[in-house]
Amino acid sequence: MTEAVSKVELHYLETGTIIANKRVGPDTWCMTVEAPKITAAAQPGQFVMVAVTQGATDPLLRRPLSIHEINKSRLGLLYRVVGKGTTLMAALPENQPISLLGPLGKGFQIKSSPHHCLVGGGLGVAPLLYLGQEIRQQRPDEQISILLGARTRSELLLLEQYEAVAPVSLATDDGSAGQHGFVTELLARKVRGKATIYTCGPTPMMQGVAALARQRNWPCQVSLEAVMACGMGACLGCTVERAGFADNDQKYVHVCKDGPVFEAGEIWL
Amino acid sequence: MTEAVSKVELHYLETGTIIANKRVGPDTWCMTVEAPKITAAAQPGQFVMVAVTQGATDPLLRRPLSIHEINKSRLGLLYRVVGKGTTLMAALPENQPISLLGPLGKGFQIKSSPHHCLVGGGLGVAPLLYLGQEIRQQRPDEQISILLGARTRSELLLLEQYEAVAPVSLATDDGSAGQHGFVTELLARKVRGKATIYTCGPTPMMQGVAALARQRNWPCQVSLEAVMACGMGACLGCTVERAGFADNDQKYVHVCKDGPVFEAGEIWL
Amino acid sequence: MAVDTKVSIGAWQLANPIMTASGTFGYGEEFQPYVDLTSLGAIVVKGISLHPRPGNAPPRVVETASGMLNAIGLQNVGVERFITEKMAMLRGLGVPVVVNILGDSLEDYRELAARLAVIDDIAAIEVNISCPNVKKGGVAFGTDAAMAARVTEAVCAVTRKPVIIKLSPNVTDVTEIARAVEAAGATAVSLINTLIGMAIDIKTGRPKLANIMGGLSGPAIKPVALRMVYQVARAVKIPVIGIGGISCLADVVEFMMAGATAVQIGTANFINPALSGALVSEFADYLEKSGRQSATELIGSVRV
Amino acid sequence: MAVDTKVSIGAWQLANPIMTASGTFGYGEEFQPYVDLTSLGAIVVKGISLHPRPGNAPPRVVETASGMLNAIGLQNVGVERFITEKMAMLRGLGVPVVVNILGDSLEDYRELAARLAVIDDIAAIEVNISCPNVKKGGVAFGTDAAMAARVTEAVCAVTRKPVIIKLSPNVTDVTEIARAVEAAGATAVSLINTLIGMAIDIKTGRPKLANIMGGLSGPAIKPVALRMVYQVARAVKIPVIGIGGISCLADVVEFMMAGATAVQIGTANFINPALSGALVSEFADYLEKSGRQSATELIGSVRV
Ligand SMILES: Cc1cc2nc3c(=O)[nH]c(=O)nc-3n(C[C@H](O)[C@H](O)[C@H](O)COP(=O)(O)OP(=O)(O)OC[C@H]3O[C@@H](n4cnc5c(N)ncnc54)[C@H](O)[C@@H]3O)c2cc1C
Ligand SMILES: Cc1cc2nc3c(=O)[nH]c(=O)nc-3n(C[C@H](O)[C@H](O)[C@H](O)COP(=O)(O)OP(=O)(O)OC[C@H]3O[C@@H](n4cnc5c(N)ncnc54)[C@H](O)[C@@H]3O)c2cc1C
Ligand SMILES: Cc1cc2nc3c(=O)[nH]c(=O)nc-3n(C[C@H](O)[C@H](O)[C@H](O)COP(=O)(O)O)c2cc1C
Ligand SMILES: Cc1cc2nc3c(=O)[nH]c(=O)nc-3n(C[C@H](O)[C@H](O)[C@H](O)COP(=O)(O)O)c2cc1C
Ligand code: FES
Ligand code: FES
Repeated sequence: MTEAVSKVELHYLETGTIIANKRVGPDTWCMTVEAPKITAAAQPGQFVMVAVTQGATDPLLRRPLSIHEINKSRLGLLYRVVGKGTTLMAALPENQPISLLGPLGKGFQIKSSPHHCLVGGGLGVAPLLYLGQEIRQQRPDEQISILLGARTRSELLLLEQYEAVAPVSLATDDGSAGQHGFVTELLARKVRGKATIYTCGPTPMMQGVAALARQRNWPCQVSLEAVMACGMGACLGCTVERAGFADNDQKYVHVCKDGPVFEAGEIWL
Repeated sequence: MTEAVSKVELHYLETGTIIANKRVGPDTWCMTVEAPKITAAAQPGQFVMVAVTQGATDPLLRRPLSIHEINKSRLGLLYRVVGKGTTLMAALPENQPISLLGPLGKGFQIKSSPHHCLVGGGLGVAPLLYLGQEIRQQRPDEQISILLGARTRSELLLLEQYEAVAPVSLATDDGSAGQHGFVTELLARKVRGKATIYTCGPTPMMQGVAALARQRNWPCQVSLEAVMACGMGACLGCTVERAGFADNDQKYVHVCKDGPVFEAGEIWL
Repeated sequence: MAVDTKVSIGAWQLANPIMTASGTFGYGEEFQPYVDLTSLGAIVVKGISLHPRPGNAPPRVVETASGMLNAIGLQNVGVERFITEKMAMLRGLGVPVVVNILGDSLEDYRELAARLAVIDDIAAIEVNISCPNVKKGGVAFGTDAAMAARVTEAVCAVTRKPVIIKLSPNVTDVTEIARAVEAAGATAVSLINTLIGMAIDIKTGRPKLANIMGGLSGPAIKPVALRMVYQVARAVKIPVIGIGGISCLADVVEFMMAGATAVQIGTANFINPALSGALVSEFADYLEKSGRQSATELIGSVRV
Repeated sequence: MAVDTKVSIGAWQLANPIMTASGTFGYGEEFQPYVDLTSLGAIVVKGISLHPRPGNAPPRVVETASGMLNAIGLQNVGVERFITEKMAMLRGLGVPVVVNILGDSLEDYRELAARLAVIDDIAAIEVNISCPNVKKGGVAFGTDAAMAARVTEAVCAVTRKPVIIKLSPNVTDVTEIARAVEAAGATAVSLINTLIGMAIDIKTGRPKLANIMGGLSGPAIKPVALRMVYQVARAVKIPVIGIGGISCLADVVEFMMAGATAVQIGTANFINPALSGALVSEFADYLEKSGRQSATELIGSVRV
């Protein structure tokens, strides 16, 4: 495949090299890929489309995965093995080439704020690590908190990485770690005064977070998922509904190009 | 997949383990699989149907490969990387499970003969190693000769293995090793008197060998290929035309079940 | 909890909805090492014609993306030898046997059905109407509603066995054909037969199949098959048997949710010869785990 | 040796036979980082209707075995805004632009074609007739030869641009529709549009697409597409544009051997956004290496 650069949005079709691909938790893997062009352009909240097969046509489509970490010219992908694409990914050996398309989409906006609060649930924690690192670097004097939720303790992954960035508070559905209950309750209790919220995770969690943010008048950015074919605005497949638009051609936005990060008020969660 | 045994024809659906999978020549690989049930039942000239993917549906069908070698509970497959199935096979790592169906088909008949002559061309050499070993064991006092042909020297593979069984004569199209020319010429020149011929390779080569055998009144067994879907007589896909049959339901035989080894006079080559 | 896996095709009750598709399961015996045949709902044998047929010249099969093309050309021993040579063995298998028939003319179908009507231990007749009608210039019976109805009438008139009409997907409106054969007396319909396809070998510049075109089967066609089963199940009252790319339990459940009373496993038998048997037990487990008491609860349960 | 990659669609000459398919290449600009657009034969833009359309509710796409289903619902900005907002950008791309149109009625098609007839730098009109005819109770224009012919006549009457009629594969006899639109004045036909398919999420018991059914595309459908191109190329004298699952140079060659004058790359753009551009040079190389002087030697060259 040709390696070329998008003048418009600066994304690349890059054949990276798998540096590591390891299991890091129940059904969860972390893949590190050497990909100098994509890493140089990446912003927190953006994603890549990963080709999980070579030569074969099933699975057919690339898989969207958030950029979890950037380490010089290497990027980290944190992914849960849920179906045939991710199963194949988990079996890929080191040193093998892998085709990535990215960085794609609009990531998080990092504006000045007294308190940056990152709220993640499940695999939604993936994009928050890189986000936290970038806020720390761009706004070294502003407070950062990380709130992570999971069903159970064993699903809370790579905590040290997050703790290296900012103080982390935990919530689990079964109480096996941190607060017993939802990460939303943690947010309601822990964060007072002005704050900016960044959230990624299961839809009900993000709905709860966005509702609280609206109530408390916090700016809130949500990172969405949708089934994607192209990842670059060509297929119009990855729709979410805009808030407050009539039944016309403005009714929908596209997660891959207009997102994946949106202002919570912009879309119907 | 269930592991079960055919009462009728003694073949198995067995999940073997890849012991080794190495490149042995230009585009050619050898895979060793631990598969105790199939190896225990295998006869020279039989083949296995190999599942090259797991979970994915492309490539869809199993791939037929001859049994090249049997070493206790391990079998060797010698294969050329020609398309997407064999490309995927060549990338399979050691220790990985692999599903095999076999041993399938009717192999070579080893009857008493003053001179057993094994004539192979290209990857058609694959089944001849195991055949030679079996003849050596079953008929230790009878003469064996192995005649191998290839386009060029680098395509003559694993010669030591064949030489360990019997004297080997070579022919190459470009004269880079052995006789300059076809293996058929070698056969015409080298073999005098009574002999039994076993041949596997490109169709024109087998036609030449079979024609010479007919002329000299040598019994001749040919090993054929055909595109296969099931490998076990269920799809009726792998047809070759019988010699001397009218246009009725006896017109065709099936390579997977009636073959792959036939008496040369039985079919139209 | 004992779940009830039984389903009914007219008066015929199957132990479970798992059948094997015509032309993909030999005469059953090839699969005996891998499948407890007596556990299956039924097996459908390779299509039988009035006279023996040699089938097409090779190559007869070619792989495509997640599918395969076949042009076997309906090779078979003919009804006479089927009855004398194959039926005894089939009876011994301990599984309901459906005989698939095909003809070049209405009379062929009628005579085939009449010959088989008197043979014990044939559970049902499946009528392949995707064959070209020789008398009508080669147009397939299955692509014309009136012709399909006439074949159905001809067969139903001479047999009291359940008659399953196997529908071709190569039509503009499959529900029209389904309604026509229902009105003509069919006990059930099965679908889909293969989609017509082609492949060319660019090295030789020739079609990859000697017959030029062939029938496309396998996972590639599943979405089309599922759509047609859904449409037909809403258009007719008789049972629908779903076929097309079924390769795992989830596929079986999808087809039943779409409206199928039973399913047939085809091409997937080639990849995993043990599949059909495995699906029988997986299906019972699934019913139990999903809290259903009976297989019939699944049929047509998709919520749209 | 300079090989001649040019092909002709009526009076319109394309630099080479590689086009991109409607709905799979955005408005071209998305692919600019990966493809030298000026090297392509042409691009076909997403279908345009008379009025803006929001498209269907999500989910709109789902992957299937070697394919995908889409139910985008023809989301587009409408012809007015297409002309004012998109045409300037498209002109700047330096590649012939084909505009794909769709309507709910004959009048829609006529008006769309008339509006576009006067716009410079539109190389051709491609007419998507796989849309339901609202006035005729939702039956697709493309599944009825007479209706397809009337759409063709309506469009041809109001434009002097080449008119390409895009055929639906969901029909009993695609050659009948092709002959009808040829007789009605079409410059060329393109095929295939998507096959209708469906998928069900067994966990929720609901269809995977909000729209219930969608269009199947990708490598899975290639054998069906190739067969239809072969059939249509033998049935009509106008050029045929081949579409369906084309993913590599060998696929391009197969379609041209089957009778296609040009091809369109669809779903494969999503997997490899650089593909269409790469095929342009691979195609020229192939012609040269295979000892052909001109692309036209390939068209319909399959030997049967
Ligand atoms: C912008 C974006 C960023 C993402 N980032 C991450 C990440 O960092 N880590 C991670 O583990 N996952 C992430 N996902 C989800 C990931 O793309 C899917 O889990 C993956 O594509 C599943 O592929 P598969 O072949 O294994 O599963 P499939 O076999 O395709 O599907 C298995 C199951 O997963 C569901 N599924 C498939 N694709 C999606 C999807 N796009 N969204 C939601 N559910 C889906 C299916 O409905 C099915 O139930 C992201 C998705 C998007 C859109
Ligand atoms: C009984 C039998 C025994 C065989 N033993 C061996 C063996 O020991 N070693 C070995 O290297 N090969 C052997 N073959 C051939 C081998 O099966 C094919 O090379 C292999 O299936 C190709 O798979 P692929 O996916 O890589 O190629 P594909 O992508 O499927 O095809 C690539 C090319 O190979 C051709 N091809 C595919 N399948 C066959 C086939 N069955 N026969 C002939 N040509 C084919 C195709 O037409 C195409 O041109 C045997 C075949 C049979 C029938
Ligand atoms: C090799 C082969 C042979 C077939 N022979 C017949 C046949 O004789 N009669 C018939 O009605 N269908 C026949 N079919 C069609 C299948 O029964 C089934 O309808 C079709 O393959 C779709 O199901 P699948 O995708 O699960 O294979 C055959 C299919 C294949 C692959
Ligand atoms: C996401 C998507 C959107 C499409 N939109 C249109 C469209 O607007 N108009 C049209 O005529 N065809 C449309 N098509 C059909 C394609 O142009 C093409 O005919 C079809 O996908 C088959 O080709 P392929 O298998 O190469 O994708 C669309 C296809 C896809 C996958
Ligand atoms: S995934 Fe194609 S437009 Fe978003
Ligand atoms: S491969 Fe199926 S019968 Fe031989």
